[in-house]
Amino acid sequence: MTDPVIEMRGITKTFPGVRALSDVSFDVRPGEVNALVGENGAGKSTLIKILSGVYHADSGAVHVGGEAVHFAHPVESLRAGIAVIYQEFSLLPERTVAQNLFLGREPRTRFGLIDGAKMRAETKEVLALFAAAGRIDPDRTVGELDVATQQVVEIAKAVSTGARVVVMDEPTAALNEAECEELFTTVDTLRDRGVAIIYITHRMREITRLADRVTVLKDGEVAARFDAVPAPDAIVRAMVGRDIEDFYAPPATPEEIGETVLTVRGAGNTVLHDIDLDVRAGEIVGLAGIQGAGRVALAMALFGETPFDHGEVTLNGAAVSFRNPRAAITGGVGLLPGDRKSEGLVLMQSVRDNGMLTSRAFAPLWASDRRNANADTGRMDDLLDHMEIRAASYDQDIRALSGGNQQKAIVARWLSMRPKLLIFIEPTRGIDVNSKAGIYHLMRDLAREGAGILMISSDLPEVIGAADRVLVMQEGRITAEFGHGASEQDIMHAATGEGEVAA
Amino acid sequence: MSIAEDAPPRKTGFRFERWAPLILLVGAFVIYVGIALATDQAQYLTFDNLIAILGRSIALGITAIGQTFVILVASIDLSVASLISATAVLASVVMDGSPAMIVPAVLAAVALGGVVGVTNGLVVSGLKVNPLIATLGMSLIIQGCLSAFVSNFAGEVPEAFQVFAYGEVGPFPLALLFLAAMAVIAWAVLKFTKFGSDMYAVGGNEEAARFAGIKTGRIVVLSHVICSVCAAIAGLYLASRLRSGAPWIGSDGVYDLESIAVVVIGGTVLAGGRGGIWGTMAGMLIFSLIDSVFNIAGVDSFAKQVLRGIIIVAAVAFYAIRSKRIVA
Amino acid sequence: MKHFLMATGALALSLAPLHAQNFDDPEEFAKQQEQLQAEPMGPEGQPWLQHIGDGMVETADLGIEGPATVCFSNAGVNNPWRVVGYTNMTEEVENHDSIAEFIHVDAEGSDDKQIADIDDLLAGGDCDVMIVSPNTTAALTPAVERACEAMPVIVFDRGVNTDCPVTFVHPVGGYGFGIQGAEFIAENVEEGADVLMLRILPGVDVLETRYSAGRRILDEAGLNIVGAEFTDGDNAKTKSIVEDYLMRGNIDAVWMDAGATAVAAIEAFEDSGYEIPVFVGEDQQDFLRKWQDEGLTAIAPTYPTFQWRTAVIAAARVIEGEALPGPEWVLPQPAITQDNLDEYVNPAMPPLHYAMCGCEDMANYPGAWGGN
Amino acid sequence: MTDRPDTQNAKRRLPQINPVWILLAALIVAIIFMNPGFVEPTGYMNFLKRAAPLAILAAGQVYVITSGGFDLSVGSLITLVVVGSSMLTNNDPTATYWVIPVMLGIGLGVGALNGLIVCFLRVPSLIATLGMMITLNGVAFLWSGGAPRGYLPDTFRFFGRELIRDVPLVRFIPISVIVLVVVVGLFAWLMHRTNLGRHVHAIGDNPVAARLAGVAVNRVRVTAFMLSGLSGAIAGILLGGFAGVSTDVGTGYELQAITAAVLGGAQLLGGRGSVPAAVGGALALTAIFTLLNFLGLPQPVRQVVQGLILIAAVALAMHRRKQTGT
Repeated sequence: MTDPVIEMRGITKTFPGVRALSDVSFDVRPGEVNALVGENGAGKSTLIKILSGVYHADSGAVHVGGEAVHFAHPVESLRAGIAVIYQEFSLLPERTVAQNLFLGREPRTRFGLIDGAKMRAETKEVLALFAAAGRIDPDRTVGELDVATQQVVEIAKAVSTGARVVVMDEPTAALNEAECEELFTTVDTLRDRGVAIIYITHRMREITRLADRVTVLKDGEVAARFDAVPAPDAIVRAMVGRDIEDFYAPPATPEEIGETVLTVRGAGNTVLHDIDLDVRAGEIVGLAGIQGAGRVALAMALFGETPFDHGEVTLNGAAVSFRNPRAAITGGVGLLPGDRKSEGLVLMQSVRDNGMLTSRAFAPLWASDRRNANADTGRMDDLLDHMEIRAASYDQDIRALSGGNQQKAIVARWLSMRPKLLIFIEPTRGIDVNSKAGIYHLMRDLAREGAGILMISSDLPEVIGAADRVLVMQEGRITAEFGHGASEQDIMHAATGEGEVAA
Repeated sequence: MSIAEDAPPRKTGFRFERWAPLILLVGAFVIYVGIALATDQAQYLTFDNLIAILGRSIALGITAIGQTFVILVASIDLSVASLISATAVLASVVMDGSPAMIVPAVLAAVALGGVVGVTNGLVVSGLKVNPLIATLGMSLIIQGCLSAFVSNFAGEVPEAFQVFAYGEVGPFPLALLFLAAMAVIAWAVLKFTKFGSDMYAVGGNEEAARFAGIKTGRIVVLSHVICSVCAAIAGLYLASRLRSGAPWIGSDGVYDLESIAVVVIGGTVLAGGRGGIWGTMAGMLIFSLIDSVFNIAGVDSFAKQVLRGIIIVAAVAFYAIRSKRIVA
Repeated sequence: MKHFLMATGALALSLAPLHAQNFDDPEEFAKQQEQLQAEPMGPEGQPWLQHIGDGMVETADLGIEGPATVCFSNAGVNNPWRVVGYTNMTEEVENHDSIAEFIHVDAEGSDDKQIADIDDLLAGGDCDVMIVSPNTTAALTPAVERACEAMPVIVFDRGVNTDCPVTFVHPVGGYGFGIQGAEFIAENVEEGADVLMLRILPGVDVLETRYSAGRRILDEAGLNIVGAEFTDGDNAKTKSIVEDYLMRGNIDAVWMDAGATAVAAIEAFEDSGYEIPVFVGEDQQDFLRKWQDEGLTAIAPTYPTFQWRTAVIAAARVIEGEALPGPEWVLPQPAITQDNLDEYVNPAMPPLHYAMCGCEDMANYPGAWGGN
Repeated sequence: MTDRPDTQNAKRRLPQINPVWILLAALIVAIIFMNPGFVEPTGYMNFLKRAAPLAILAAGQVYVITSGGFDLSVGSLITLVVVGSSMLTNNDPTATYWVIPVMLGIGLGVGALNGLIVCFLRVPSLIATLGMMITLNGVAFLWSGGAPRGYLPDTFRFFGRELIRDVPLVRFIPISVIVLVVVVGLFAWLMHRTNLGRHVHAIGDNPVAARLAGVAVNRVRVTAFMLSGLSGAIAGILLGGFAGVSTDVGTGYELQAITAAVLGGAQLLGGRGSVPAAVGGALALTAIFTLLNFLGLPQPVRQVVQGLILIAAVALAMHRRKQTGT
């Protein structure tokens, strides 16, 4: 057996207030795939960011090729042969495929100019490793490509650096079945060429298909290490490590489910087609699907941000057609955006101001703090207390709070509005495990009080555990529906249109 | 998952932004021809006249080429107008009528441009001062220093150097060919050099650029240097054209705001990462054509201002109205 | 090499006087002092047709036939003086049948733009005669030289460093302006009195010469100049500056190089509760009215806007082939004094109207100038 | 995992004095040192009277800056107001009573137009208000034909020129200082005590989040521009009153107003801003100019000092922000 190309020992990393990693050891050898699995917030991303030099470990050592390294900057890890493919693409949409592939290290002619011909040729060469090669013109701008193809370009970019180690962070999130298969072939090719691969996922099928070894992280610690791929159950046990029933709030009983709140019939727009949907009071409807399937588009259509251009929507018995979020909120719809930083929070404002953003938005502009119809600061403080938001003071900037507390403040925003339909997009993304349960119970409480809830999540166990009913979307259509307790396998199958997933 | 992430890929084929400067330019030209014919002044439609129009805004064109570079990296430069005055005065004082001093004067002007550019770049990328404020401050400093030393035309540009502004090669003014050459070089730099490619990366997504190992600070500084050197060249051109330099020629020409307007009308976005030189050149020609249209139509100079303000806003709206982004 | 250096040195020396900004030229000072006293030639009561000095140029050989197109490259209409002047000009054009068409291009105060404008006119304007009001002297010289090659050129207000134009129309000049105001102060205050000098901007030739002449006379009269401040032509700033000086000490007289902010300066005295001292303003109506209402001891030297009429008259004479004063057409530069103040105050005219416009007898007076 | 709860919050949240007040205090001490007469009512009341237009302008500008934009059009707006008032009053003292509301309406209208162009034509405010600046200048000239046609009657000039005499303690109070206090009080209350102010902050901080939270982003943004326009009109009325008619009254005021707001710690591109601090910035800027005047330093030096202070203020703010990790 060859020596590990990467060896991380005793890595500990603390963010103020949160211990993200404690004493984690991890290694990967040339020509193998080490699957790094764990729930959201288990510490996978932090570990990778330490490896690539984005973060610095508080203690512990990183060895590359046997030598201790201290990367101060991602560039240094790149030079050392470690290429990371992040979930958020780092591609420039205005530049061509070739320009993106060789960003920062363009081949030059002997006059020092960029060698466009060579760049194009090498791009073709690198892309040839992928089944998608035929579809990709090196001169197309990346913004014109679909998400799956962009993913291929992102991987090709890593490969083209001649990396010894490639880190893939949930690379199949946006891919359909055929594309997944292409990706697996690519991973095989890389492995055969002696590249070490760290593969982050929580899909069992990918682990079985690809992994040589499996490392399970939970709550910032290594929960299990397998030198061969074990039975999926063993991995799940190690990952979750607790009774699922406790973690998620109990599902709705039939008595708790009431009248239909939302009915959509035959609605669509440029991205969505033939949407039929019912949400009843008191139930949580999960919306699953791969990235680009149109789940967020559906949420934004219901919320009036990118409205439907045909079809019928009925809310609480009245036909509605919301042209913007304000209209939707007036009509009784609320939405928690998926990207807290860029869509949810006003970071430089106080916790209280964030919580009161919506209620103030519907109070008169000129109303003062003291005379606010439905935006009373005292009531908001009580609400924040009730939700147990941890902050030194509600006057402090919200940016200083943890993800979970930030999310609670956004939920608080909607509580005072009493929406009939509340849409959660990725409600627990980037939130530590302990806070997650809090959010699930909060959602359930809202449902019990009579709201219909639509939850969009890419975290399948979450969709299954928290929702009473799961709808699956694919290519802008709702393609399947499952009751509570559906398996990951079924949902994945429906989401990708084929294949099988173990769970 | 953000809104954008879940959106379908952009449609391929006709890309409006790419052609918008040309559409605007053609529109401006059609209006020019139309007005000339409508007012029965066909004499304005000759080759000589076309050349005169092309040559109207050479100083603005040179400055705008530089401005394109800084705007591409999502910065901006408000100090160009003062710098133009400063370099014109410097060059004309150093030359002081002596042909032997042309080379030192040009070097001095370019060096001054370089120093200002480096300072701007370092203040923007190092001290993280908003570029608008940084270069506005720099502009005040330059103008103040300059006015402290000279209050009128100072020095004298020798005949030999006036060739720059007044020389002709065949039917073309030398300065026009010079501008064309600069545009070609700028285009080549953006298209064929690593620096050019890095600039688009820094302007498009600074984070991604840094992760790709691009020294983003250095790119910002360099683009500021290019911008300031272009302004210095514009200053030299004006010194040659006016036969001397005065501390007001930059601000009188409003080269700071006009060069920004030209760049933006040329389709380079203020947020950086998108645009190019030919758009800027189209923007400059649009400005020249507007001026000429005003002249031949005999538009009252106050009405001219009103129209110019409206045209700037309308031209930018022509691109921007299609975007869904919230701007401020 | 040595030869070369000497040659360039000599060249530089020979060019230097043309361009060195000498705003304190005793010869020019004396000449203008004399011109102020001279009896102008030409019809009495029509100063725009008068001239000082007897040089004439013939224009019959220029071969222009009327009616013809006159093109005018204007530095700008960016201040009230130029607005009044330009109105004089357009009204004067109506008086001449020989001017078939009058084309006006406006450089909006930019040298670069004015050069381009002249090039445009040469390339396609079909001009027969060109009038240029240069934005600055040095910068416009090459453009005017090029225009001279194509057609007769008339320059007014500021000059150019070439004698190629048919004539250069201008009033006596900046020294004269400075002299008139400063002499008035010297006559009306005690020796050793405190004088505040208010200036618009540094570096503008006509203003610099006014200041140097004024300063020379005030110094010679033994007056105490408490300060010389730039106001940027900004009323608010002027008022603040005067208020500050009043807080610090006494002022017996105020000399100004241009009258635009005179009323603001007077108000500073009023608002601070001081007597209004001896004042030098200009011929703008607001100042003249204040003068009349408050009974000031004041004078208004002028830089007459009627020269804009003269430029058109010169162009018409060129077309008609008549002789005209040249190569310099020096116009008289009368000052408004207590004696003739009543002739010039006209409440019907706007506050920033320049009274010495010579326009009272024109067809569209006062409407075209904004009067009621 | 980039969310980092900050345990040192308590320390950082201690009441922090805005550096602009320290700067202002230091400048005033220096002025008194140079000119002891400044402690007399004539000294400081004249100072406040002079600073009033800029301070009001800064109070309006800070709305636009906090909402994420710039308003470059206020300088030309001042010119338009002064020229327009002289055209409309046309020497009739009784006209003041309707001309002033009309001018305030023009200010609000220009602001609304700026806001609508930014919101609906999606033109960045830098360009939109630059265009407006050029246009308004042209309109002012076009309206008056290049030179204003009328005097401003004393009734109009009352606000900028008159004093209330025989006031105990301070001897006299200029009307413009009263206008300053009222306007700044109103603007500060709107900014810091009402929903409008919170929303101005929110849309500057994160317009997408604000929109998804139901904030009427466009309405708030237009309102911010309208308040800036209103401040321009008020400043114009004061300036016209103080100094009478001229054609370039407003030149340069837009940059001074932005400088003042920035000195007061307003964050460019939005999210943070304080009306009192912006007014402090305006007073500090005026104090700097006054001081330089007393020192007998010419205009060029003033420019250099203004430039240096501008850069230093922002660089310092960025430095502090980096240190406190916010």
